[in-house]
Amino acid sequence: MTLKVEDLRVYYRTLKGDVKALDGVTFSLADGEIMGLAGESGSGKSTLGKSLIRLDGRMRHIGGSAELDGKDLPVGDTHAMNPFRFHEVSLIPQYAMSAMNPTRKIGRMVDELLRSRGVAPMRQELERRVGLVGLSADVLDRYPIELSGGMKQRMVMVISTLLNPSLLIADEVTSALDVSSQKAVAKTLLEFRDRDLVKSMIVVTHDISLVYQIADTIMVMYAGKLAEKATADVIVSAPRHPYTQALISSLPEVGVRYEERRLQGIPGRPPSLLDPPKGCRFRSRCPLAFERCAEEPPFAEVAPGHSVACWKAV
Amino acid sequence: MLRLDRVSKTFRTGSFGGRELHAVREVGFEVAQGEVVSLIGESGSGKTTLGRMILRLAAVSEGSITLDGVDIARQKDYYRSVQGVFQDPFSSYNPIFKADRVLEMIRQRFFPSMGAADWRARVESSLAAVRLDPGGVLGKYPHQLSGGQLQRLLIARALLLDIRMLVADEIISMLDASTRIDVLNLLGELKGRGLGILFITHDLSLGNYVSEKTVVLRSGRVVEMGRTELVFGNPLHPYTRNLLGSVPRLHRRWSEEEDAPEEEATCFYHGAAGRDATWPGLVEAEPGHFVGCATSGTCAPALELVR
Amino acid sequence: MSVVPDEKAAVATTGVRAEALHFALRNGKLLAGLTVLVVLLVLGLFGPMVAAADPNAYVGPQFAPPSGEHWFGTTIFGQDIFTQFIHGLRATFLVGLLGGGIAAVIGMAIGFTAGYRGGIVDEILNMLTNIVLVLPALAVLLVINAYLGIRSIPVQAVFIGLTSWPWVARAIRAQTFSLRSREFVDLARLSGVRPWRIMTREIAPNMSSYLFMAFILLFGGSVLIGASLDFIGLGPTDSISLGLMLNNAARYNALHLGMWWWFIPPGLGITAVVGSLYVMNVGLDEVFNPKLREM
Amino acid sequence: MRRYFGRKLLIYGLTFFAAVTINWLIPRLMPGDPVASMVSRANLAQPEAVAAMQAYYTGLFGLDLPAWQQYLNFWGALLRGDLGISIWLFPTPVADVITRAVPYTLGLLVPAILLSWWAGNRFGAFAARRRLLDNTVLPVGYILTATPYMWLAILLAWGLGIVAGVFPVAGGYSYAMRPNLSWEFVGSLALHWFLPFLSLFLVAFGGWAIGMRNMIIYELEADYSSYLSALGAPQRLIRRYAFRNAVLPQITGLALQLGVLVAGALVTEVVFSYPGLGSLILKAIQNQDFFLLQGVFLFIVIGVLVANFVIDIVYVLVDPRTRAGMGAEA
Repeated sequence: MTLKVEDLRVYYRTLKGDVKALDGVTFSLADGEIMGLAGESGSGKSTLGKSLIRLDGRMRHIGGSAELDGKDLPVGDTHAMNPFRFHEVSLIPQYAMSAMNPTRKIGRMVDELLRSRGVAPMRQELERRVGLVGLSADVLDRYPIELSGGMKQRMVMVISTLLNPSLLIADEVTSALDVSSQKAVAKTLLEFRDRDLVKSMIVVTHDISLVYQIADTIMVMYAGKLAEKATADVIVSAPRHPYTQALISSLPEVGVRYEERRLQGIPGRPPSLLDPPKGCRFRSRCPLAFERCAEEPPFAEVAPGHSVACWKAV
Repeated sequence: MLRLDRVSKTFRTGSFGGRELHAVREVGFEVAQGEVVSLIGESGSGKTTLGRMILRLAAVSEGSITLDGVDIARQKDYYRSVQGVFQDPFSSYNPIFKADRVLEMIRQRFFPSMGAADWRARVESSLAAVRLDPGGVLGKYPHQLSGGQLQRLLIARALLLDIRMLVADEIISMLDASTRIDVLNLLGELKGRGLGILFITHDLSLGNYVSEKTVVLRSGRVVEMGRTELVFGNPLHPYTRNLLGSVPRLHRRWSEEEDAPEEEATCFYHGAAGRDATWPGLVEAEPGHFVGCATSGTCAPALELVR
Repeated sequence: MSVVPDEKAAVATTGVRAEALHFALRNGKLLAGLTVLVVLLVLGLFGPMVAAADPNAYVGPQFAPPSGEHWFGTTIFGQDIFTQFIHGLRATFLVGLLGGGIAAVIGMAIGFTAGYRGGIVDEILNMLTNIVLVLPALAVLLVINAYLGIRSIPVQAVFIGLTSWPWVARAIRAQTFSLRSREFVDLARLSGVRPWRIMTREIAPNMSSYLFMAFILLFGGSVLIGASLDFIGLGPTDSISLGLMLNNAARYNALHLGMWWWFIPPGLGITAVVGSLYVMNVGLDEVFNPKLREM
Repeated sequence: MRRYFGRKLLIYGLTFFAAVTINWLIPRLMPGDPVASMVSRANLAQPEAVAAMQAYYTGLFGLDLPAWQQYLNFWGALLRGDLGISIWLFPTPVADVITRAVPYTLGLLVPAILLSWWAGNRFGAFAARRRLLDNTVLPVGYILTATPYMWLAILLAWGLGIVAGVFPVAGGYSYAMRPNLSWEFVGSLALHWFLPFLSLFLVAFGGWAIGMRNMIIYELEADYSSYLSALGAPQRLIRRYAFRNAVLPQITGLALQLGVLVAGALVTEVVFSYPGLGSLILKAIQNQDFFLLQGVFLFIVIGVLVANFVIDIVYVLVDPRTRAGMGAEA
């Protein structure tokens, strides 16, 4: 078991009170697993991704724990967490286009970063990895501004995985890219895993069709809670949570036409996370809701490797 | 109705216009009443520039855009007939004013003498057309509304005028999956009311869902266009095929199909050299289906497909 | 291109203005600056009504240190320094308000026009801005004031305003450029709104906090330039200003005579006015830019 | 690269042109007959000076000539290096008077600018995001930038000069000496230099420190800083990078502040009767010596333009992005 997360809660501090962006999340990630973490805006998927490596200024760790390769991961303690970063847990950020220091040559920046983490510069390995993502080694002698968007994205992917982390968090890495580069980037992620450069991976995304292409499992979040986790095929073909079902059936696929088959969205809006309702948070939009939904449904395993938080699915 | 004829756009960049950038080159197609045309392209394809030219937000460098045979540059009150909605719902509203100000601006310019009751009725009927509850959106600030509500409100704004043509530039790409389909369905309903719609998108599956005609744009040129079922069902241009192959689908993984060979993917009027000089023009490969780069002897894959 | 919906956007439920007010009322720098400024403003506005009308009248003993009679002491000619000080404050505020105001208006006009129109208009205005920007303002003012014999405070302020606008024009031009490409501006155009109204009603209100802060900085800058001109000897002849008080103190050797009460108040007055403006500005910056707030 | 500098030089050329035009135009805007009014306003003791001045002004202004001819003549004289004759130090040419004063001004300005910039940036970067320093020492910075240069100069002269008696408060060197190359003279120069330098330095220092503090905070919030933190890089490295990036706008800021710094030096010199351009200006104004004033003005403009150009070059050398961008275009 690579990663075990136990009842993790992370809130955002705002003027109006705490936004309960991540409100009690329990799951685990196996060795070699690529997990797609899907959800809409405000579902808490990005918060979950970030909280496993570094909480930003307004995020507060309220409770819960994480364990990586049998060691306790001190997610709430910025300082104690530092030895794990880069070595054990790494991140490909959403802002890959601006993630590199604009006034340093890339190779030198990587050297300085490595040295600051107590690792000897590894020029040869770096060049090999740069080649692996289809870049020539001379990008290391260039400044970030001299690279195209796709090149920067790939370079950041190389940097983030340089120390072969156990867990890689890829946060919306494809969302700013064109269709064709999306595919290349997604395939590179797959290759990182297949070559054992990273042990397991959480791919945070709002695009289920994309993550379906590369993920072993998909975990769907809604309003700060887990809704469903299963293998990618099960999530796409036989989801059990009403939210997942509605979400999947609202996606137009190539071949589906308005005239022939009219797709439906999900009416309503997600609840405010300042003061979320008790019980199931999807209740107000759910076509299957009944009295019991006023109680919070547990995130329970309904079949091997398939967990759902819904009374109807149990 | 709206017709583009060999439309080009050249931007001058650098100080005192030192360099030229060809954003759109010789693009021609037509949008009829009650028809959705999707304009598909990746970043840098010129699709947004085309939309802006149609909306008269950018000047046409060469060629002409006509509405019912009259050049749009010479039309008075053009915006009564043609309106637009843009990508980012949050940046479409001036953040310091209430959201319904976009409606009020239409009233000031186009209905200055309309009475309050008539106006109110007009607003309510166009809100009803986009399925918005007046109480839920009027008098609210943009940040109090969801992205989907904001985009609908903008469509309602366009409907206040008796428009015949709507340019929808990536209007759902920033919305959540569960709400975007409803806005897309709305476009379908509008075309049922006789509107012509230019739906600009980078997402092929969305274009396919709602449109009658599809225009695929690359580096400012049309590479393929025609009836949507033909373009998607029998893509002829290697670029279109590659694009379609890259679209992530549900129920079908990339690895199950062959990647397009490298040279097909990079074919752009037979490779890198002489792009402009040898643009072969569009050829009607089958009725209602046009493809660029099909007649030249050097572009074997595409040629074979046409045969 | 599809951009990821921002989770924070879903979180933000408070209004921009309400939030700004919330932080404004809790910002120590802003409140402290404002307090000092208001006290000085009241002193400058209403002080002269209460105190003697003529700041240059010879009213008391010469060369007297501060006392109950003459709070700030007297000059070697027996003028009351406190009376001069409050009259000088008034002049200082006038120079700042007028000079800063004129510079703000010019800077805004040029910045908005260049940023919104773009193209050749922008090239020309930008060139003009850059030229005035590199011309050292004080040196230009020295020549103008010396030749034309400008000795009245309002005229002096006008010329200060005419020379100190370029950086504002530059900043506003850049901001207008970025706002111009926002979609609400396009929508306003689609609603048939004319360029002038787009600039004044759509773009400018979005920069109001910035415009206000720019005005504050221009205000302070004008005060300092005005004081320098006065100090060099190009100040008003018929009235008084804080700079002129410093000039007199230096000219009549207050330093060597040990008359600290002559040269400390005017300098302190200028520093307090400009300093409170700057501190207010920093406070405002923190109010409007969440990044600068203390974590 | 050539394009970039070409554009800059064009701007500087036009600026110089504008400055000369101002110099030509302003006297002609004087009400009434400028020659008569200038001669009468200059309170001259020597009658030969009056005559010479009258003749010179009339010849120079050539008011009977068409305006364009007057203008061309003005440029002609200027390009020959003829800035006129000083009235105050009649009959010394203005150019000579200025040449004598310039070393003092430069000796004061250049070290004050460079040192305050360096130290202010260092200090501002150090104080940023360190609550204690930010709340205690930085407010002093605001007060310093708000202080009129001449007032701080007066305070220093009074405190360290008159009261403490450590430093002299007037002149460029001891009045008892004549300029020579002895250690004693150099020591006197340094002693007289210190207070004006210190007052210039302090005011400018406050401004740089505040500017840098704000820039650094922005840089520490930038994406590349977040990325480094996420990868566990130590604060030291992140701050170093932030500093490097924050320094670039400060270089531009230096160019923008030149005018203010020069103005500061002028009034500071007046306080200390320091024999530089500032004191010349004071004398020129007191003696209505317009040629001298105009000459000093032109000289200051040229100095500022040259300094701007030097800063442009430095910026290109320091910022890899400008070089990379220009390399790609060329």
